[in-house]
Amino acid sequence: MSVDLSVNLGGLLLANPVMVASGTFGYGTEYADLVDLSSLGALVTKAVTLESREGNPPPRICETPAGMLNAIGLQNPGLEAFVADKLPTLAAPGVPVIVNVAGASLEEYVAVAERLSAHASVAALELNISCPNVAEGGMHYGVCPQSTRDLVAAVRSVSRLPLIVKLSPNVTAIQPIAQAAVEAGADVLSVTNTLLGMAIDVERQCPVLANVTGGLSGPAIRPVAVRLVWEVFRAVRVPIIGLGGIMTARDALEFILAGATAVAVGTASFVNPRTVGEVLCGLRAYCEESGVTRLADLVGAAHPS
Amino acid sequence: MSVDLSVNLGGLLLANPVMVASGTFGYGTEYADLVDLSSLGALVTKAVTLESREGNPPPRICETPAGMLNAIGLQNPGLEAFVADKLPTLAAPGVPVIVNVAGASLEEYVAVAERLSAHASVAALELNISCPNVAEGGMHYGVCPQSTRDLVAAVRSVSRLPLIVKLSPNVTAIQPIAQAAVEAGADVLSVTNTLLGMAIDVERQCPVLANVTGGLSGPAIRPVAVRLVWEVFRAVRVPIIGLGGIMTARDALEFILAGATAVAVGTASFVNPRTVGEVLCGLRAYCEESGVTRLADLVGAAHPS
Amino acid sequence: MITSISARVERREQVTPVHVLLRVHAPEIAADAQPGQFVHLRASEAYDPLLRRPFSVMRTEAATGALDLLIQVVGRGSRLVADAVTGATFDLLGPLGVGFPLPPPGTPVSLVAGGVGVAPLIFLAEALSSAASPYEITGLFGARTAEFLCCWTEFAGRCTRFTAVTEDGSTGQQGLVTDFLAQHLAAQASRRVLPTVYACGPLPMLAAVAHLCSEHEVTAFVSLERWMGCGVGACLGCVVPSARAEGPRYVRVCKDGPVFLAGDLDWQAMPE
Amino acid sequence: MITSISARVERREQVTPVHVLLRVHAPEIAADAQPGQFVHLRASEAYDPLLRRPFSVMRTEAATGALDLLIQVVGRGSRLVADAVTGATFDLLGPLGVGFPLPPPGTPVSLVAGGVGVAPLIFLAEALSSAASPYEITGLFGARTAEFLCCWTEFAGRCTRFTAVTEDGSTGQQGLVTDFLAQHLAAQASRRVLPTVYACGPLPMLAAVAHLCSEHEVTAFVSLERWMGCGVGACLGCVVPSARAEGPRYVRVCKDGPVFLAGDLDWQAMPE
Ligand SMILES: Cc1cc2nc3c(=O)[nH]c(=O)nc-3n(C[C@H](O)[C@H](O)[C@H](O)COP(=O)(O)OP(=O)(O)OC[C@H]3O[C@@H](n4cnc5c(N)ncnc54)[C@H](O)[C@@H]3O)c2cc1C
Ligand SMILES: Cc1cc2nc3c(=O)[nH]c(=O)nc-3n(C[C@H](O)[C@H](O)[C@H](O)COP(=O)(O)OP(=O)(O)OC[C@H]3O[C@@H](n4cnc5c(N)ncnc54)[C@H](O)[C@@H]3O)c2cc1C
Ligand SMILES: Cc1cc2nc3c(=O)[nH]c(=O)nc-3n(C[C@H](O)[C@H](O)[C@H](O)COP(=O)(O)O)c2cc1C
Ligand SMILES: Cc1cc2nc3c(=O)[nH]c(=O)nc-3n(C[C@H](O)[C@H](O)[C@H](O)COP(=O)(O)O)c2cc1C
Ligand code: FES
Ligand code: FES
Repeated sequence: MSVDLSVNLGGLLLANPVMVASGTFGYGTEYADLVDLSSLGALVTKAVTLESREGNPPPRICETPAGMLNAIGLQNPGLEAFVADKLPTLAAPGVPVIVNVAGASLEEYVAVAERLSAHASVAALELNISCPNVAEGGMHYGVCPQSTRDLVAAVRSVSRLPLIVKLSPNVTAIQPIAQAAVEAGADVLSVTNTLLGMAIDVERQCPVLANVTGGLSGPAIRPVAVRLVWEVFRAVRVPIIGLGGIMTARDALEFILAGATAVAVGTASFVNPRTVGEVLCGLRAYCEESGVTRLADLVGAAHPS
Repeated sequence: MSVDLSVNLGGLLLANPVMVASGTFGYGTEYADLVDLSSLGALVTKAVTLESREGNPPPRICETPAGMLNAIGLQNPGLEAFVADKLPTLAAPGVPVIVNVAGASLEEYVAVAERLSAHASVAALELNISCPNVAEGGMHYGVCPQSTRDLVAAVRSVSRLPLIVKLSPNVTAIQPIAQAAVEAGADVLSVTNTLLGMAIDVERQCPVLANVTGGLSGPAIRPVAVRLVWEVFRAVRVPIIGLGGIMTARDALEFILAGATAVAVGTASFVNPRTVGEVLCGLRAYCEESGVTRLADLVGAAHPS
Repeated sequence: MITSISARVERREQVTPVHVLLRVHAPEIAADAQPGQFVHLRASEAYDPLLRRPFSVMRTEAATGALDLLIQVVGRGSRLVADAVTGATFDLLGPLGVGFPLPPPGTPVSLVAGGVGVAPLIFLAEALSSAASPYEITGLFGARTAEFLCCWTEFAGRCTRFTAVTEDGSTGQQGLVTDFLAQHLAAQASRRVLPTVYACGPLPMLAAVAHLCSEHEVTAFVSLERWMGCGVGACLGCVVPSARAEGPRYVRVCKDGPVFLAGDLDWQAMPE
Repeated sequence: MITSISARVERREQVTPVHVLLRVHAPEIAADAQPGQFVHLRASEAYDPLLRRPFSVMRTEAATGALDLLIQVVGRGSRLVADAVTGATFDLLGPLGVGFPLPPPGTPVSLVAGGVGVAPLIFLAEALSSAASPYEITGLFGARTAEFLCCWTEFAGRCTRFTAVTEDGSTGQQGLVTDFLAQHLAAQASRRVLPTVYACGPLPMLAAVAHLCSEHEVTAFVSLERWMGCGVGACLGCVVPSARAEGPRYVRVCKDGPVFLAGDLDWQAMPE
């Protein structure tokens, strides 16, 4: 039986639904020895800002039960250097490149989005309105419907690329924010970014991370992320990219059945770089075993009909 | 060196800061063979409502990476049966009994709180405004400052017992809610209840829990809970009970250093019923090793001074 | 009295490719455990898997403090337990729950085992066959294939009469064990005998047992399996719907069970 | 080329109560690994502990594909690795990072090891002593007590000159290894010799080495340890502050290091 694994993400066609999560796969070179990049559904970059950012001081990461905290703080070479040095390499494997966009102000998001839209090798933009690790911008935009609407509309007006908006899990109600993003022009929603957390070093009696708080990722957060995908699926009609703690094909299926059209593997790549490949194989095997010819038919299948 | 482990929780004096978390220790009899109940700082009961509640249909629990989901749904025998059958046993070991109070309406909370306040063996009330597993009441009250204020003020007006308010982690900003609770008369805040999550059974293609969503607890959520205690400590001046994923004394110290005056052990008791005792020993040992004579001096010590 | 102990693995026997018989040294628990009771075992010191796993007591040896567990590998927890080497230790909580009540002397008993559900019935068969006035025991043991009929000789050896049933007919009779229970109950009924039935196995099998026994107005005790949190009755996580008029709507498998009078449960509302 | 393999434990030797020498079969990695490079090892298939753990390559045997790791037990991950039995397998990623650049032939070298930091220096000493024109190697090895001077004979055997230093004087000289480096550098300076220094050990030791070497205007390469996420340069989690005018403010220990020119790092801003 041949299974159709292709998915349509708001106009962006992917050969398969397995992507990598922003900030966890570098710029495509770091894992090149270990992963067949051309087999990915899409490559998603670390956040790009207008100017280069040095990021937060270390320590930046720390392990937690079945998870990790990170406070990288958007370290990146800035738009120009990204386009010059990173984009060509990213585009080389021939899979769609989705650029994660961040900024300290609405104007910065718009400027980055506008300039990236001029590049043929950028397949889509992912607006990161949910980064918990920067003092300005980042999560501030993503925790209220109005600021989400304003930001998405502003970016929408300068770009014709498929526009993905990455939502924050650190909110009381994700549905109004998802709706605001869609009303303002988002084609796709990414659900979800990291949970805001922290750890204390009990020997030194101070926070482990120099930034005090960080973003919690990994299998620990999967139940929260699946719930958010479930909620967003009930609130909007655009495709969802599900992520948060995916380690196996079984985990990816949880997201798909909850309503995700595609999935992204993040922290799992650190633990096992083969995860993306294993998830893809596992999805195919599941479809074959359950007689499903189009993976897309499983999207949201766990919702009562 | 003798260490003073006693703490003052808004007028309620505990011999030590190690309590059990509501809903995870039954009514004091279930663990009686395994735990010296008289060594606990306090016993906290499962939520009590006015009438008996049958709770949610099963499946009610499921394991997740370093955590578990539960959707018990406040099964309890109701106020009268609780007072008649459970309270005497709970009071027998001689440690303070804190009763967790829930309701579907403001009136129900007030009625339960008022009647419990007449019982000498009730040492304090813990208002559960953060239960994610019931359709009415529960978390609805705890996700907005105004409804929190109204509920706490109403209960405050009928009870002179130390009043603990248990906050929800499922909010965009916990500080305004914490402040509202304190302004309305809360003596102590419990931080935090479970994170809203869910799991999907990929074989049966439906949610694992009959209630669809459940509350995530256990070590997986500790980084989120520590962050919330840290934030609440900076927002209010009342004592905090820290909980969420405490498995060891080291974990308890994270909460204390972040600002908790006392700690509660929840899910860990399922994994290892000796946890409460081990946490207490470990706290004493830490104080001795670091030359701390009053554990209370460590509260909030990780904050920059 | 429930105790929590660190129990050393004394012996490990690979009974089938997916079943391991573990003998652990757990004198406090072995001294008290009754057939149908279980232990709650921590498979790993790490936090993943986090929760303990329940396993029925299959046999105890009061003199040596030995406790036997029959482990079927179905997932990560049981894999960790089954892979234990001699000398390893596990944190054990037990004995837990309410076991099988023994029938009045002279009552014929029928033991219906499905797969690894045979474990507590071996313990029960041992108790029944070594009682002051031993019982007439009919043993029925069903499984998917011969491979899942693990420890059947130990079970059969305690029974007066024994039938093995496999779904594929690879050993014994072909069919479902409950088909043979139906025949057996009909035969007994025609002789006006009312046996007491004890069953442990997958839920659909237990539902069928409950149904058959209620038709024949025969007393049946079933031992259920549910995911467990605490194992001691504190979390209310392991409940099943009760059919009794009084008492709570949902009863705890770990504390009120795992053995229930089949008629006390609401089989219609039983979760999958 | 980085490879990810399942490596079998061939031999396990308990070197001290807290150190284990593991020989694993990892031909792809052993063939490529250079002194100073490391492997990123998955200590458990479960999700707790979740992240891999980095360990320096201590020795390789290209012919047999053997790779030696020296493991000091400091926490749960290293405990799991050290407790591995022969025949167990670990998922290994490697070789990773930039190793020690060899000095121009004829340069005298000083190797400064602190505790388990000796591992990559044993590999380096082996390379230096078996070079076409071998180097004059001064070995300095410091530790808290004699017990932490693990594998010192293997290290000393490759050095032209060797000094062991313990903080409590239980073996060798008493003091800090950097006190003896200071003496050594002063002696070399008085003879107008400029050695190249290679150091691996705890951060305070490396900071002192960097300071001394900059005072004596001596080239020093230090190998750092930081918590790691990916180990391959993708997550930007393991960074330390750079002192170089060009390039990013923070450089990655896993990819740009773990070996750095001491003068390239900003020691003032170095996290604890
Ligand atoms: C009172 C009682 C007595 C038991 N006695 C035995 C015994 O003697 N021998 C034996 O091999 N097994 C016994 N079991 C079942 C055993 O507890 C489960 O097989 C085990 O917990 C599965 O853990 P796992 O990590 O291997 O599986 P997981 O990876 O957690 O799950 C694998 C599969 O098993 C199912 N499952 C997991 N836990 C349970 C559970 N508690 N109840 C029902 N289904 C579950 C899951 O739905 C999943 O499909 C008993 C269970 C109970 C409640
Ligand atoms: C490039 C590199 C090479 C290394 N080579 C070796 C080696 O050859 N032999 C060896 O025994 N160890 C080596 N280490 C250190 C080793 O990685 C850590 O000791 C190990 O990861 C600790 O894991 P754990 O789970 O046992 O400790 P944990 O329980 O995670 O932590 C125990 C203590 O160790 C500290 N710690 C944990 N991880 C690290 C880390 N990556 N860096 C610094 N401190 C840490 C924690 O702060 C804590 O105090 C190396 C580290 C790096 C970065
Ligand atoms: C080290 C690290 C860096 C990250 N950087 C970014 C980023 O730049 N932009 C972004 O939108 N998300 C970033 N994320 C979030 C991930 O893309 C993902 O949303 C999150 O980690 C949850 O998925 P996971 O549990 O599979 O890792 C980062 C996560 C990690 C762990
Ligand atoms: C099975 C279960 C039942 C619970 N019941 C209640 C409850 O009735 N009232 C309440 O306020 N919290 C309840 N909680 C939440 C716990 O008290 C605690 O806040 C939460 O589990 C986080 O702590 P932990 O990670 O240590 O378990 C329950 C938690 C669990 C796991
Ligand atoms: S498992 Fe907790 S009540 Fe049964
Ligand atoms: S560990 Fe990920 S960049 Fe170094």
